[in-house]
Amino acid sequence: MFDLFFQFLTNTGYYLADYRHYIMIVVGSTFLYLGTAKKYEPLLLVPIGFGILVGNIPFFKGFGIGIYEANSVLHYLYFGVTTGVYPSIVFLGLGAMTDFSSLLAQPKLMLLGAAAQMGIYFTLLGAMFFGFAPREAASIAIIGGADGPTSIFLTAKLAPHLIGPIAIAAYSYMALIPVIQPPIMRLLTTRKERLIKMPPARNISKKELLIFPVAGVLLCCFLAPTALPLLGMLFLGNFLKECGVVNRLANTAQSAIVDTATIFLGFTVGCSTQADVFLTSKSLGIFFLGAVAFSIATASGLIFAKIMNLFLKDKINPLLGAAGVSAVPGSAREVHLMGLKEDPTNFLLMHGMACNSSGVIGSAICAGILWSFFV
Amino acid sequence: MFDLFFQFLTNTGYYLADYRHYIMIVVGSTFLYLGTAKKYEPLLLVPIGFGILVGNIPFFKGFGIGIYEANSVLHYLYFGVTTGVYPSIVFLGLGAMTDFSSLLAQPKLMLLGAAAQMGIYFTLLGAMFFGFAPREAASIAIIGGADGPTSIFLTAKLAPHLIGPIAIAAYSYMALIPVIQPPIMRLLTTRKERLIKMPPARNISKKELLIFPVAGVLLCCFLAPTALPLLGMLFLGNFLKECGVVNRLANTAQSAIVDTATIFLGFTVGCSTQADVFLTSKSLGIFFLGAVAFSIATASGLIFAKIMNLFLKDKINPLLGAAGVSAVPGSAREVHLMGLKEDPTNFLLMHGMACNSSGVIGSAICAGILWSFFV
Amino acid sequence: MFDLFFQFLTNTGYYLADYRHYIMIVVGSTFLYLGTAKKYEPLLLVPIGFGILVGNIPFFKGFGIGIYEANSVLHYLYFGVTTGVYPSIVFLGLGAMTDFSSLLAQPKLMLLGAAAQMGIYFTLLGAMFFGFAPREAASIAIIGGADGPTSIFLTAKLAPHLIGPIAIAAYSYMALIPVIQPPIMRLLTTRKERLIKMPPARNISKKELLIFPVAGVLLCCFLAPTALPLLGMLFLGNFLKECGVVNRLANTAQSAIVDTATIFLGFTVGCSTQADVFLTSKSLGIFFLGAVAFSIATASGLIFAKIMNLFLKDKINPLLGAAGVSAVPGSAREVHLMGLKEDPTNFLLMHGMACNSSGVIGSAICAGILWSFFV
Amino acid sequence: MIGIENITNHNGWAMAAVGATIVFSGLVVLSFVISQIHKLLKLWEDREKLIERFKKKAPAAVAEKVDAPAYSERHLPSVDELIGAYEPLADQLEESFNLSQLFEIAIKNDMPHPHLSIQRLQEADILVAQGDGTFTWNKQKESKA
Amino acid sequence: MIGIENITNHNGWAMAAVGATIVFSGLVVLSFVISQIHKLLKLWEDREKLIERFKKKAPAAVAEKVDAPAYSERHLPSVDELIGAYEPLADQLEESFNLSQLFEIAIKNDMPHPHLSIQRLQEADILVAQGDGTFTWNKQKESKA
Amino acid sequence: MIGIENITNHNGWAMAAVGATIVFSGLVVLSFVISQIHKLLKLWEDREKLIERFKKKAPAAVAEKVDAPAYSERHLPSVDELIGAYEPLADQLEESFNLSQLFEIAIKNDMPHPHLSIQRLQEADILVAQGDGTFTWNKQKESKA
Ligand code: NA
Ligand code: NA
Ligand code: NA
Repeated sequence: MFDLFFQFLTNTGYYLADYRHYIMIVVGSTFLYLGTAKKYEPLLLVPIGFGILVGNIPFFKGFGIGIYEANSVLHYLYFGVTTGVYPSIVFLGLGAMTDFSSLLAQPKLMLLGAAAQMGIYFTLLGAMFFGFAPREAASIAIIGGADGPTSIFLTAKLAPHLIGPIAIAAYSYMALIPVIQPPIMRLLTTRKERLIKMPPARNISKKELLIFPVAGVLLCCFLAPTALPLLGMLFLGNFLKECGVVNRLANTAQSAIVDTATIFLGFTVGCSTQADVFLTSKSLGIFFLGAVAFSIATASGLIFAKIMNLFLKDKINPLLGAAGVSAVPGSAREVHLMGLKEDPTNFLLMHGMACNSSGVIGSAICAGILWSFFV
Repeated sequence: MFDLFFQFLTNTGYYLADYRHYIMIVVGSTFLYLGTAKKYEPLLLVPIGFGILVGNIPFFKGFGIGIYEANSVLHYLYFGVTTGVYPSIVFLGLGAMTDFSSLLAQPKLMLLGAAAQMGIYFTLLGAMFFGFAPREAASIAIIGGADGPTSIFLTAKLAPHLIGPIAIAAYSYMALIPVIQPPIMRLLTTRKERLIKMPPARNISKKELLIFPVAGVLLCCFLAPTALPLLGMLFLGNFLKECGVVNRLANTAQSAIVDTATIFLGFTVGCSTQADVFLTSKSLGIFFLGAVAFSIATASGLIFAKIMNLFLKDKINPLLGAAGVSAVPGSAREVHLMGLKEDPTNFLLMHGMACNSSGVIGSAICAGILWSFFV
Repeated sequence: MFDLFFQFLTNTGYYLADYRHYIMIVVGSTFLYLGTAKKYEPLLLVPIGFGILVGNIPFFKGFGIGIYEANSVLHYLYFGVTTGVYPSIVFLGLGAMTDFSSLLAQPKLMLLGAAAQMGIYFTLLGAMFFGFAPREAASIAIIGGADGPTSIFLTAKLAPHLIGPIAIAAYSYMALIPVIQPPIMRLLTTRKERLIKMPPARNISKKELLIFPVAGVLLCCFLAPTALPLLGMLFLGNFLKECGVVNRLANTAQSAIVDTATIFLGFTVGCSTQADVFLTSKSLGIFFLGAVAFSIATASGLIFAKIMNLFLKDKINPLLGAAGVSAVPGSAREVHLMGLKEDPTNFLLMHGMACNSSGVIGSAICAGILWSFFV
Repeated sequence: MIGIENITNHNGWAMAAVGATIVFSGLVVLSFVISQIHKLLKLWEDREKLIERFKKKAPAAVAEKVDAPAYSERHLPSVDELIGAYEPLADQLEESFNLSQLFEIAIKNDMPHPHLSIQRLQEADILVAQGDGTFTWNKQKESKA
Repeated sequence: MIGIENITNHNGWAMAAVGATIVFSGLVVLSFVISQIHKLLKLWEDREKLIERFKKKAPAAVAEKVDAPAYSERHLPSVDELIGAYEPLADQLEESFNLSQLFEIAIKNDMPHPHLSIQRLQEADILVAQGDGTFTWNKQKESKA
Repeated sequence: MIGIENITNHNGWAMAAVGATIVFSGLVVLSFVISQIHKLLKLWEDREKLIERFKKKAPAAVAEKVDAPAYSERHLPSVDELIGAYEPLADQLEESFNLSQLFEIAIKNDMPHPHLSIQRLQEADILVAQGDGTFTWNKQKESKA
């Protein structure tokens, strides 16, 4: 009787917990606080934060309850992460929610979405410099794409053991965009530049909106076929939305489907941060490099915009370069707010969204490119 | 550096593409055009059409991105097709959306749903005549059932390597119903016959609607237990709808559930038409036989209706025979329009729907019968 | 030709059926009748009842259509039961639908939810007394938790071969709560006790509602980590609901997600009652012990409430003890009705719900405890 | 192998013939059965009527009221009275509301045993389930009531 | 291994350079193409106009009416007349309704070939799909019509 | 094996006793903790009040305004003024609308920095999220405001 009692006690979390579990529980609670009280990207931080709590409840290995134990419920739900299915499905919903008309109205803004991807390649070098193996380095670099599902997808393919830290880093910095970007934006742009107004976007015809997803999937995936699981879904979702004859499918894609994927993606990614696999020096390195990646990405967007202005007759507002790091819609909002600060009549939100969406496409292509380097 | 660059280029779709990919991309675009501009069965053609584009972007085998490569995202999504799970789920939703009252009001119309299945068995002989193996022939024959999910389900069980062409043939001809059926209808019916008016349907009590799915599942599946995965779900969905005490389940079944299955079923079936496995002489044969199947199915429905009239006191409008090929609701609409042409006050839509729904049940039973022949 | 015909006939249900199939079909129809006409827990009884019909259509083994045959559609859908994924997802939705404020307002009612779990442990002894193996006994005992998903989850882990009978027993008795509980309640309480009025609940602040799921998941799962797959999801769903910043996720969790899991859980559990595996003496024993479990659970809740009253200054209405067996919301309603019978101004529903929800937590913990005994 | 030979050797004729026969007979049986359902139902209801003759209470009705215990018959006002009492409360809520909301508001207004009353209104289809857990107040129905 | 060495030995410089080049060129091409789409569309439409010169019928229009057979042109009243005829019927239904409901009510009122009329109203966006299979009557549009 | 023997040999008594003890203790602890939550919250808020004494700014408030930069304090009109300015615009939209719609219409009417204003209205719960990305204008709240 007492044997059983003590055997049970030795299997409780109270007995098994060590300081690392408490650290992670504090981290999880912080995520929940930032998401709930501060409203930083709650759709990301809330499921992840709660997942961190659940994933860091100490348990006796072998029960088959841990996310890394075969046959556990969490393991089955995590399957959608390790196979890359959840990210693809999130992109389906994203496509069904994204309105590309502002991008179609000013295609040159797409170059800013390309420029902001430079952060990825600098980080690639940085990560290798600090001794990460190439596949790990590539997975860390993609954090510079500022796109959660893309980062998770590539990491699942190249360095599955780093999914936890890389996903957490990517999502944390996406939530911290309002803290990271403004200083860099102020530093790299003059007041005169920040005052530049953008022309209102021309009207886009329904047919253009219909042709874009088709042209997009063909051009992007012919170039980088490995981007297909992400971009194929993104443009499928967008076509469902724009074609106007399958609204019931588009509605389901942008509600039930994407919400379900969001809950399980966030929750299981959170659970994957089990203290013993998460609290490593590697994770520290990843968080450092992630911050670098975000900063360089922002900077390269801004600088490239300034370079473009050397050649363009009607200048573009270089702040928009910072919106090239996808981080939908955080970065576009920051650009918009900074523009308003200088001139309360300067509205950059729509233009920022254009850069955002091209940033999403850009980082998905980069994921494809990096993946293809290692096959 | 240049090695890597050229290595990458040799992995791009631009390098790997050959004429067959371009053919398929044209096919996919045509599907999208027919679905969007012409509004032919958009819920089917749009996801399939986009899937054809995605499935025919050339890629370097071994990356694990192709639908036929284990561990690719598309492969996991395609799993629901190869196992027959998607078709079953579509039938669940279909049942939750179908109102059988018009069928219950005039049970004799169910015979037309049976007659139209003759197309299946003639096509079976035809396919074997042209040298198809028996299991392939059976899968091709089911195209005559004019029911996409049923065709996919049977083919997945008997001849998985033909899922692509058979599904595409089935869905194309379902979309082309307005082109295929009218001439046959005009050819096989006299004006006098087309003018026959049907009596208004009697009112159906809630209890009848409740008993029907129970009686239906028992009678049909006792006869052909192999039809259970399809009919079990169909009648489950219908019972959820009619019982009136689980509306929340019925609503979800006819929206989120069926929409999700429709998107992934259509999209992955489209992807499965990879040029190298799709563009074969077999596919040509399948398309030819599919057209034959549809025509014979329509014809046998019409002719059987005329035969019935020899014995019936109050004649039925033989046009309804053409609605016996399920193809919900296309064929019913054609019958209705043809009836209106002869007499703008002759409304056959409701009666046509009755034949449609019995056609769905009929072809599901046929799928079960054919499957059971090969165990 | 005739060979084939007779071969087919010998594969029809008509030929293969024996009396046991007809018994089960009557059982299934009864479930449908109780759910539809009597409105007893229709969300449970209707999918299960229809599943019993489908699962008991006789078929020739080897076709791959039976739920226990690998590669059948039903087998794939049943996967969510055997792995425990459906129960977890149902708990996610349950959490997103449950309002814990009445429990937070009167925490002492939680003890009634604990007391009602005694039924589980008495049944454990009873089941072992009648010679069931320990793991079977534990699975049978959990029926006393009066919580379908919890019973299915534990049984799937400890005695998968008993999922059918145990699930059916659990759900049947949950539906029969209005028949089982009232006599016991009358028997064990005096009129004076039944007349006790409960004070109105104090108002709960949004912050308390937010902290509860976090505190709940940590305290419960630190004690019984094996309860994590159930309670982790329950509290995740509740946090999504209460945090108020991810309403779209909470809405999907409490509609599309939980409805889908409910349909497939109920339907496949129904199918799993295939006559040959279900109609055994063990099942009879399970049904008998299940009734005992429910009765003891109810009784222990009532008695414990009376014991508490010996020490409490402001007495609680002992009827609430009967609501400690979760069986949401059936038992709370019975308590409420019985209270109204004695005094039409005595409203116990809200207090009953508080006991209900603590009963859910209690039985999930018990499932974890029992599971951990057998690792 | 090809042509008639292929059909014959693989038992094609038999499959076609048997298949056609079976699907036909199957649907014939089904159509016959469903054509009989309403007659059976009629018989059943007549039987019920007969029984009524003897004990003046429709079993169907009993079924309906199963979870509104007998005593409620005596204490509860008629559905029409209930409508009068509850419509003003329902109007204070949004178009579609949860029963719990209506329940609370009923308590606030010290309605006598609101639980059973609300149940009655549901059975009388005055409160109509929206299928998503919410209910609406059915004006048309009420006007008939 | 660490530092520059790690980069060089694992071909890091090449990966960075090639990767950057490719994503850039890719998006440059895409942005160029999408900047041309509307010009191509314009060309296409001009071409259609030319064709119209010759045979007085817009292909687009044909496309639109594909499942409303030619004869309907002759027999059907104009969209405005249809609005006049069908709005009262639509008003009898709820805010959002199934076409079948409208269809039945149209039959009850012996409307001439309701099926084609309803189709017309859809094409004229008077009946607007809600994406969930139900439709609403579009007052704004109508006022324009 | 059967009867008491089966229980004893398989450690049944222990399992029952231990299991009962643990679930009880577990729920006792939980019920105690949740009975303390509101007291702890009260303490916490008092602490905040104390702090307020010293620096005249509620941390909570800061938290609320985190993404509306400080400068907005100076430039922005009060919430009530904003209501006056924005309600007419909101009325031009449907019952539930996307913020972007409100945003565009605000620009058309040259409202000063609409983005921050809309943010303010959200924080003041005048604009209420519907959970599906759309918002409604909260009349009740407003009347209070
Ligand atoms: Na990006
Ligand atoms: Na058919
Ligand atoms: Na319980």
